[in-house]
Amino acid sequence: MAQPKNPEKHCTYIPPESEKKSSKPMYDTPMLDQLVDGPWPSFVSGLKRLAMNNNMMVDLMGQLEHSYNTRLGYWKGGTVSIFGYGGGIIPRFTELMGDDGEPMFPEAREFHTVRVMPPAGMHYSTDLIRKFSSTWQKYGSGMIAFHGQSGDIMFIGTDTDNIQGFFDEVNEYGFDLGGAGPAVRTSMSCVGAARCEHSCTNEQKVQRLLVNNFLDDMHRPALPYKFKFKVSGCSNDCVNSIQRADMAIIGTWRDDMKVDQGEVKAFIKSKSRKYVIDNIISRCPTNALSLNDDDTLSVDNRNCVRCMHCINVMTKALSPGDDRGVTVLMGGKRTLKIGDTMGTVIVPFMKLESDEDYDALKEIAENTIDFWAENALEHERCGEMIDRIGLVNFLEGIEIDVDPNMINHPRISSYVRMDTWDEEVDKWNQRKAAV
Amino acid sequence: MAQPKNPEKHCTYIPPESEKKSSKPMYDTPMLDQLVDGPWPSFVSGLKRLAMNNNMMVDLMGQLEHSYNTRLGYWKGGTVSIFGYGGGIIPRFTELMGDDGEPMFPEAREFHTVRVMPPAGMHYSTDLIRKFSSTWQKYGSGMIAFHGQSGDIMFIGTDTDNIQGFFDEVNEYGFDLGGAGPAVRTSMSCVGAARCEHSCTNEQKVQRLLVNNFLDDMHRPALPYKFKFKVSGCSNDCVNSIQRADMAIIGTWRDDMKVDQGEVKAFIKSKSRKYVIDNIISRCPTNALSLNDDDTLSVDNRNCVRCMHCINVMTKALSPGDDRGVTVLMGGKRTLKIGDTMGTVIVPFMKLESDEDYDALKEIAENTIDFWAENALEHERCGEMIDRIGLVNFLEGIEIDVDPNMINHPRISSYVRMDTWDEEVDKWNQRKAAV
Amino acid sequence: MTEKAKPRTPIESGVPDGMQYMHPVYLKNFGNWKYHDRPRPGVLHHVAKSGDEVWTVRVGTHRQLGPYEIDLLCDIVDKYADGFVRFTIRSNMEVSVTDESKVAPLIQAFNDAGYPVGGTGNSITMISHTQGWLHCDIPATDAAGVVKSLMDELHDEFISEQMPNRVHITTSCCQINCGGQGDIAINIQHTKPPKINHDLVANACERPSVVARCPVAAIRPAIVNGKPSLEIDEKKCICCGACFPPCPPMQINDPEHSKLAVWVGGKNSNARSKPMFHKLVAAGIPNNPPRWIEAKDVVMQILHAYKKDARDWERMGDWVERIGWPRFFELTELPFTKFHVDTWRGARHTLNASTHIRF
Amino acid sequence: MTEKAKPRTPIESGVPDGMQYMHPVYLKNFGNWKYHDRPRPGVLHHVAKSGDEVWTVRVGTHRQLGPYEIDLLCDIVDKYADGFVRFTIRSNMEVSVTDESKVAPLIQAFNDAGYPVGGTGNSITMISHTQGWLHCDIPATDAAGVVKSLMDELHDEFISEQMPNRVHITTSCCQINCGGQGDIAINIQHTKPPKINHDLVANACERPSVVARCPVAAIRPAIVNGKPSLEIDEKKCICCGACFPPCPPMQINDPEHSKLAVWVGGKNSNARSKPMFHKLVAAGIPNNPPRWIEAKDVVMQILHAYKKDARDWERMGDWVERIGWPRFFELTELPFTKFHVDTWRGARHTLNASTHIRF
Ligand code: SRM
Ligand code: SRM
Ligand code: SRM
Ligand code: SRM
Ligand code: SF4
Ligand code: SF4
Ligand code: SF4
Ligand code: SF4
Ligand code: SF4
Ligand code: SF4
Ligand code: SF4
Ligand code: SF4
Repeated sequence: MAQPKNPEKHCTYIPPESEKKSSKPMYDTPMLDQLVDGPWPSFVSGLKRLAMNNNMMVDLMGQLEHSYNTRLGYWKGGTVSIFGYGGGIIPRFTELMGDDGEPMFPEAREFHTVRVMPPAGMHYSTDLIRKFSSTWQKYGSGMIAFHGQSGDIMFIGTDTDNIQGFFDEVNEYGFDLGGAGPAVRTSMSCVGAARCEHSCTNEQKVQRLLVNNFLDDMHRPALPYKFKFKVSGCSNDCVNSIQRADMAIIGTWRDDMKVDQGEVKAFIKSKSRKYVIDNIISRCPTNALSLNDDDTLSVDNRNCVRCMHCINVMTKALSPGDDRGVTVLMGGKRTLKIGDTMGTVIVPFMKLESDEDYDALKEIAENTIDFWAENALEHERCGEMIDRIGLVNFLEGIEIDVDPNMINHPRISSYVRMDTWDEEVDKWNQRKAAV
Repeated sequence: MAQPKNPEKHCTYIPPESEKKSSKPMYDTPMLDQLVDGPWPSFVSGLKRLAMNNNMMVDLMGQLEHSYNTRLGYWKGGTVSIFGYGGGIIPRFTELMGDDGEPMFPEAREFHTVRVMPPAGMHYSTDLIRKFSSTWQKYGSGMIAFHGQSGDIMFIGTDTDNIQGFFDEVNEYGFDLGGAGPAVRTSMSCVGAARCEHSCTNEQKVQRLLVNNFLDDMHRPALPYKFKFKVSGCSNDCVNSIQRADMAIIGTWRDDMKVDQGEVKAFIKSKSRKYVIDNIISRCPTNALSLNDDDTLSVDNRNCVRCMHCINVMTKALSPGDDRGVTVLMGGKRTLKIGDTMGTVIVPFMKLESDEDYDALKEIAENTIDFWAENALEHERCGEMIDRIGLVNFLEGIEIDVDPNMINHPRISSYVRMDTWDEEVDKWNQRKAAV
Repeated sequence: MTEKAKPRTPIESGVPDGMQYMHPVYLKNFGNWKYHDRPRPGVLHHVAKSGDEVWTVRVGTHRQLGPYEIDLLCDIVDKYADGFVRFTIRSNMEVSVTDESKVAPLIQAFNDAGYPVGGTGNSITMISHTQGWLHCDIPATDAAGVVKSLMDELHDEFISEQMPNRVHITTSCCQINCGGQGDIAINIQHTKPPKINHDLVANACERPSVVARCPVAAIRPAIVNGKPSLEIDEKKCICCGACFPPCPPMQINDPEHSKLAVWVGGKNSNARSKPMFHKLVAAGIPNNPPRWIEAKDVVMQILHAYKKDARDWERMGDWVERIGWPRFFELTELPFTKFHVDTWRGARHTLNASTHIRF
Repeated sequence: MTEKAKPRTPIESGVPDGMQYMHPVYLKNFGNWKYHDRPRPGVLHHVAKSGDEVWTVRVGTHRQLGPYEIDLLCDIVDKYADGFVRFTIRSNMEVSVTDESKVAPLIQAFNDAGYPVGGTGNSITMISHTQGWLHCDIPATDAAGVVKSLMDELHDEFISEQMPNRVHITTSCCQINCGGQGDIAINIQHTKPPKINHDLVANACERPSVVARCPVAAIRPAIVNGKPSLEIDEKKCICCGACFPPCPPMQINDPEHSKLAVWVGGKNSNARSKPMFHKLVAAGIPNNPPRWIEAKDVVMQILHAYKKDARDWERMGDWVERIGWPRFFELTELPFTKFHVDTWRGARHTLNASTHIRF
C-alpha cells in the first residue's frame, strides 16, 4: 500500500511510543500483526491505538493473540447488571489462567459489553458520536461497535465497577440499555421514510412504539426466551426481518402501483426491449407484467405480489401505490433446536395511520407476547412454539382469524379430522358477511 | 335427449324383454335408474344389458342398488388364485346377508376380478377386443374394464370355479395375469414413440423389459408391498409416473433442442409478440428463452430443464434434441402412512440404445427391488423406505453414487456431522477424474 | 359359464408386445413423428418425418364395457376406420385413420351411437375411474356413478376445447385414493373414527399389522370382553381409514359421516412447474347418490372460475399459483377454514414466509 | 476509568427518537421521496417529491471503532459534509450532502484517511460482523479477523459495482450463527462431539436445560465418578454445539475439528423469489487464523463463478436456482458429497421430484 499522504489523519496511523498512555508494555502479537496490512481498515490498528490508551486493551490484545494461536476462546459469562435492570449487559470474565491459577491477562480479567439502543434508524449527529466516545473512554475500553447484529451500540470492554457510572451518564443524555437474555430485544428499522422512496410506513415510529411498549420485558428478562421486533419499509426487507425477527413488520400497499409510462419508454429506449423482457417482464414472480407492442407496460395489479423487483429496477418509472400499510409476520429465528424458521404472515395487511391503527398493532404484539410467555417451553422462541402447537392454535391464542394469505397453499395431507367443518364454514361466512 | 336415429345401434339401447337370457327377474333399481339419462354413455344401461344376459349381473345390480340406498359397500376379500400363481385375482364375496344369514343376492355371492396385462401401450385390434369379450362371456359376467388405474384389463365378475378356465384360455392366446398384493404390479407406458413426436425413448420396450424381468415377483407375491413401474416418453409424463410409480422411467434428451426459426416467426405472426412473450418466454421455468428483436428465438440449452412447455406450445417450431435417453425416479406413491410421496431422481440421465444400456436399467431395477425387499418393513413402499432410511443410505444400498441432480438444493440444516468430509471429497474427485 | 377346467401350468408370457396390435402407420413411423396439431376437438393430427399423416379420433367410454358396447364400438371401428383401437390412461378410445376424409364419417358414427368425441387438448377429459361399490371391499362411495354424474355435466367441455389447458379430474371411492392426483380430485374424507366390531377382531384381523398401519399411532391392542381386540385413541385418530383394509372390523364407512372433499391443483406433468400435489379446497360435502349434486356444484364452481380467469396453458395448479389461494377462494366463493392449514409433517413449509401477498 | 457511581434509578426512555439526529433534508422530506439512482459506486442520489436532492456517500468501517477513528471520521463529516451520519445494518457509515459538488471532496477525504467508499448497489458490501474471540463466550473462530481478511480481498468489489446484484456475505463464529443468512455465509461446523468436563458439570450446568437443548436428544443425565454429570450418545450427536452455551463443560470447540463451512444462496429480500435459506456448499475448511486463506479461496471461487455467469439483478440464490445446483458445483469446482443431501426434518421436500434437469 502506498504511504498515506497525511499519516496522522489515516486509519493506519499508530501514535509514537511517546504518546502511549497505558502503563503496561504491549505484547508481541505476530498473528494479529498479519492483519494490519491490506486495503480494508484494520481493526488491529484500532486495537493497538486503544492499547496505547489503556491497560485493559493491552491485555485484551494479549488474550486475543493467544486465541489466534490456540484457536480457542477464553471468555465465560456471569451476572452483572445495573441498578433497577436485570439485562442489557453481556458480562465476560477471562478463563485464561496461568500456571498460578491467576489470569494470564489480568487487566482484561473482566471485559463486559454494554448494549445501548441507538436512535431509531441509526441516525447520529457527529456530536452525539463524539459524546459516546468520550463517555466510554471514561468508563471503558473506548471501543464501540456500530452496531451489533441486533442493532445495539455495543460498548465493548469494561469491568463491573464501571458499568453503573457509564449507564447513568448515557441514560442522562437520553439513552437506554438494550436487550439481552430471555427478554424483548433491541430492534432495528430500515432507513425507510427518512431517505428511501420505497418506504410504505413510518418505520421508526413502529419500532419505537413496539419496543417502548415492552421496556419492562426488555430490562427485566423473564420471558421464555428472546423476542425480537424488526421493521422494514418494504418487501426488500433491508433489516432481514422475516428471517431474523420474532415479529416482523413490513410496509406494503394495497392499491395499484404507480406507473409513469414516459419513464417506462425512456428505460426501454436506454436498455432495449430484449433487456426489459429478460430482466423485468419474465422475472416477475407472478407474471403480472406485460409489455405492450407500443412499449408501454401493463401491470396486473391484482396479481402483483408487491415483491418490489420491477420497482427496484425502474426506480423512476414505477413506485408503490398510495393505500399503504404493513404486513406482520411472526416466528423467524436462527437455527437452534428445530432448524431455521422464517416468519409466517399473521396479518396480511393493516393500515397504520390513526392512533387506533397503531394501538391495534401494539395489541397484536401484546397478545402475542402474553400468549407466548404463558405457553412456550423454557428457551422456546415464538417460531418454535408455533411449529410445535401449530399455526391454528397459535392464532386462536392471539385471537386472530385464519386467513388464506398465511399459507403458501392449503393442506396437501388428507390426514385430518374435520367433524366440525360446518362450524368453521359458518365462522368464515359470518366474517365475510361482517365485511 | 333427442331420440337416437338408430336406437338398436345406440348406447342407450336396452333389448326388449323377449331377448332376455337371464332367468332371474330384474330388481327395481330406482336409484341407479337416475343414472340412465344424460349425454354421457351410461354404465347403468350397460349393467342392464348385462343383466339381460346373466343372473350374476341381475343380482349384482340388486346389491349395487342396495349400496346406493344405504351408502355402504358389501364386498369382502378372500383368497382365490389360479394354478401356479399367487396373485392377479381380486376375490370378492358378498357380505350382504338377509335375515336368514344367506346372501341377499346369491347369484353375485362371488364376484371376482381377474387382472390381465394388456399389450404394451394399450394397442388393440378390434379382433382382439372381440376375442376378450367372447371369452369373458363364457367364464364371467361379460363386463370388462378398459383399464384399471394401474393399467390392467379388469375382467370384473366371476366365481372361483371359472377363474382357471378363463385364465387358461386368454393365456393360450398370449395374455398373462397382472399384479395384485405385495408384488410387482402391472405397468403402463404412454403412447409415446408409436404416435407422439415428443417421445424420447421406446416406452413399450422399457415397460416390457422391466415387467417381464420380474414375472416371478408379480405372480407369486412375496415382496414387502406393491412395486410399480411406469414409463413416459417425455416430461409431460402422460402416465403420471412420478406420483404413481415406485420406479418411473421418463424420456429426455441431453443435447440442444431443435428450433425451426421459420416456424417460430410464423407462430409469432399468427399469435402476436405479446402473446409469445406472455405465454412462452415468461413461462419458461428457468428463463432459458429469449425473444430476439428480429423475432427469432434464443434458447439457453444449458439451462433448459426439458420441461416441455415451449415445445408443447410450438409443436412445429420446437422439438427435443437427438441425444436421447431416460431419467429414472424412485419412490412415488399415494398417501398411506407417511403422506403422498413423489419419485426422486435416482438416475439423471442414461442412454437406452445398446443391449448393455437396457441391461444396466434392468440391473438398477433388480438392485432396487432386492435392497427394498431386504430392508423394507412389512407394507412399506419403496418411497416410504427411502424417507425412513434417507436417500443416501438407499443409494448406497443400490450402489448408485450421489448426484446433485437428485436434490432441489443442498442441505439447509447445519445439523449434520461431517467428520468424513475429506473421504467423501476424495470419492467425488475420483469419480470426476474417472470421467 | 362352463364346467371347471383342470389345472394347467401357466405360460408366464408377461406383457404382450404392443407392436402386434398397432395401427400400421404407427408401426411404420415408430419413433419418427414430427409434430401434431388438432384440427378440431377430439381429433389429433400427427405428421411423421416420413410425411405420413394420421388422424386420431378420441371417444369417451364408461370404462366398464359389455359385449353390446364392445360390438357396437368395434363395428364402427371396422367400418369407418382401420380396425385398430387404443385406450388412453383415462379409458378413452383412440381410433386412427390415415385418410382425412374418413374423420368426419367416423365421428358421425360414434356420435350416432351416443359416444362423445372429444377429450383432447384444452378440454375436460374423462374422469379417472375406480371400482367403488361395484367391486371394492372398502369403498365409502361409488365410482361409476360419480363419474357418470359429472361427465353428464361436463359433456360439453369434453367435446369442445374451451378451457385454459387440459383438465384432469380424478375421483376415488375411499381415502386411499386409487384415482390419484388431479387438477380436481373428489375424494372421501371420513369424519368419525372407526367403530370397532370387537367380536370380529380376533378372527378377521392381524392385530400387529393394523397397529403398524395407523399413521398417527392411535391404535393399541386391548382385551375387550375377554377377547383380544383393539382400542382407538379417538383424540389422536384422524379418521383416515387406513386400518380398515387390513382389519375390516375397524368399520370406518358411515353413510352420514363419510363425506366428500374436493382437492385442487394436482399436476403430474413437468411442464413449466414441477409436479404438484393437489390441495384441499372443500370438505363436508354429503356423499349423496345417485347424482352427488352437492359435489358436482363445488366442481362446477371451481371450473367456472378457472375457465374465466386462467390464461392459456395454465393448468389449474399453475393458475392458482399465479393468482394466489386467497383469490381462488374469493373467485370460487368457497369458504376458507382452519382445516385448510396443513398440520402434517413438514407443515411449516406450507406457511407463507414472505410478503408475497395479492390485494 | 472513574470511581464507582452510586445507584440511581434508571430513566426507562427506551428507543430514542431518530428524528432529532437526522439530516435536515431527511427530516424535511420524510416519507416523501420520489426516486433514486447511483451516480457512481458508493454514492446514492435520492430525489424528493419536493424537488430536494441528497447525495449519500457510503463508507466502510471495521465496526469496532475507537476514539481515534471516531474523531478522524467525524472530523471529515463535519468538514466536508453536514455533521450527520447514519450507520447501515452492515456497519457502513452513510454521510449525506445536499450539494452535489461536495460529493467528490468528501469521497476524497475518506479515501485519504484510508476508508473505502462503496458498498452500494451491485457491489459486495461489508460482511456482517459478530463478536468472536474478542468477546463471545462460545466462539470457535474469530469475527473481526475473518472479516478483515475477506474484505481486504473484496476491497475492489466493495468500491465498484460489478457484480450481477448486491452480494451480502455473513460470517459467524459458532454454529449459532448470529450473522444470519447470506448470499455467502461462512460458518463453523464442528466435527467431533463435545468432550465433557465431568468435574465441572455438577456446578456449572443446569442439567435438565441442557438435555432439553439438544436437537437430537443425544444427551442424558448420568452419574460419572459418583457425581451427577451428563452422557452423550455419540452416534446420535450431530456436533452442533447447542449444549455448550448453557453448559460450558460440554466442550465443543476444538482447534482442529471445528471447521469452517460455506453456505450459499441465503436471501432475505422478497424481490422476485421469496426469502430463501442458504445451503451448504463446502465444509471441512480449516479454521486457519490469522487470514483463513482456505476459506477465502472457496469464497472467491464462488464469487468468480457468480460474477461471470449470473444475469443482471440475479441474487446469488436466484442465479443458482436458474442454473441449477449441479452447474453450481461444476462452475465453482467444489465437490459434491453425500453431506449435501439434507437429512433434517422435512428433508423429503429437498429432493428433486421432477424431471427438471439441466444437461
Ligand atoms: C393419449 C395420452 C397418452 C396415453 O398413452 O394414453 C396422451 C397423449 C397426449 N398428450 Fe398427454 N396424454 C394422456 C394423458 C396425460 C396425462 C395423464 C392423465 O391424464 O392422468 C398427463 C399428466 C396430467 C397431469 O399433469 O396431471 C398428460 C400431460 C400432457 C401434457 C402436459 C400438460 C401441461 O401443460 O401440464 C401435454 C402437453 C400438451 O398439452 O401439449 C400432453 C400432450 C399430449 C399429446 C399432445 C402428445 C402428442 O404430441 O401426441 C398427446 C395428445 C394429447 C391431447 O389430448 O391433445 N400431455 N397427458 C393420454 C390421454 C388421456 C386422455 O384420454 O385424456
Ligand atoms: C382397481 C384399482 C382402481 C380401479 O378401479 O382402477 C385399484 C383398486 C384397489 N386398490 Fe388401488 N387400485 C388401482 C390403482 C391404484 C393406483 C393408481 C396407479 O397404479 O397408478 C394407486 C396410486 C398409486 C400408488 O400405487 O400409490 C393405488 C393406490 C392404492 C393404495 C395406496 C397405496 C399407498 O401406498 O398409499 C392401496 C392400499 C394398499 O395397497 O394397502 C390400494 C388398494 C386397492 C385395493 C386392493 C383395496 C384394498 O386394499 O383392499 C382395491 C381393490 C379394488 C377392487 O376391488 O378391484 N390402492 N391404486 C386400480 C388397479 C387396477 C389395475 O390393476 O389396473
Ligand atoms: C442502507 C440500507 C438500509 C439501512 O437501513 O441501513 C439499505 C438501503 C437500500 N437498499 Fe437495501 N439496504 C440495506 C440493507 C439491505 C439488506 C440487509 C443486509 O444487508 O443484510 C437487504 C436484504 C438482503 C438479502 O436479501 O439477503 C437489502 C435488500 C435490498 C434490495 C433487494 C435486493 C434483491 O434483489 O434481492 C434492494 C433493491 C435494490 O437492490 O434495488 C435494496 C435497495 C435499497 C435502496 C436502493 C433503497 C432506496 O431506494 O434507497 C437503498 C440503497 C441501497 C444501495 O446500496 O444501493 N435493498 N438491503 C442497508 C445497507 C446495507 C449496507 O451497508 O450494505
Ligand atoms: C453481539 C451479537 C453478535 C454481534 O457481534 O453483533 C450476538 C452475540 C451473541 N449471541 Fe446472538 N448476537 C447478536 C445478534 C444475533 C442475531 C441477529 C439479529 O438479531 O438480527 C441472531 C439471529 C436471529 C435470531 O434471533 O435468531 C442471533 C442468534 C443467536 C442465538 C440463536 C437463537 C436461536 O433461537 O436459534 C443465540 C443462542 C441463544 O440465544 O441461546 C445467540 C446468542 C448469543 C450470545 C449471547 C452467545 C451465548 O449464548 O452465550 C452472544 C453474546 C456475544 C457477546 O459476547 O457479546 N444469538 N444473535 C449480536 C447482538 C448485538 C446487539 O445486541 O446488537
Ligand atoms: S426496506 Fe424498503 S423502505 Fe426500507 S430501506 Fe430498504 S428499500 Fe427502503
Ligand atoms: S412488484 Fe414484483 S410482483 Fe409486482 S409487478 Fe413488479 S415484479 Fe411483479
Ligand atoms: S409422455 Fe410425452 S412422449 Fe409420452 S405420450 Fe405424453 S407427450 Fe408423448
Ligand atoms: S423446455 Fe421448458 S425449460 Fe426448456 S426452454 Fe422450453 S420452457 Fe424453458
Ligand atoms: S379408491 Fe379405495 S375404494 Fe376406490 S378402488 Fe381404490 S381402494 Fe377401493
Ligand atoms: S382411522 Fe386412521 S388414524 Fe384412525 S385409528 Fe384407523 S388408521 Fe389410525
Ligand atoms: S456467532 Fe456464536 S460465537 Fe459468534 S457472537 Fe454469535 S453466539 Fe457468539
Ligand atoms: S453437540 Fe449438539 S447434538 Fe451433540 S450433544 Fe450437544 S446439543 Fe446434542
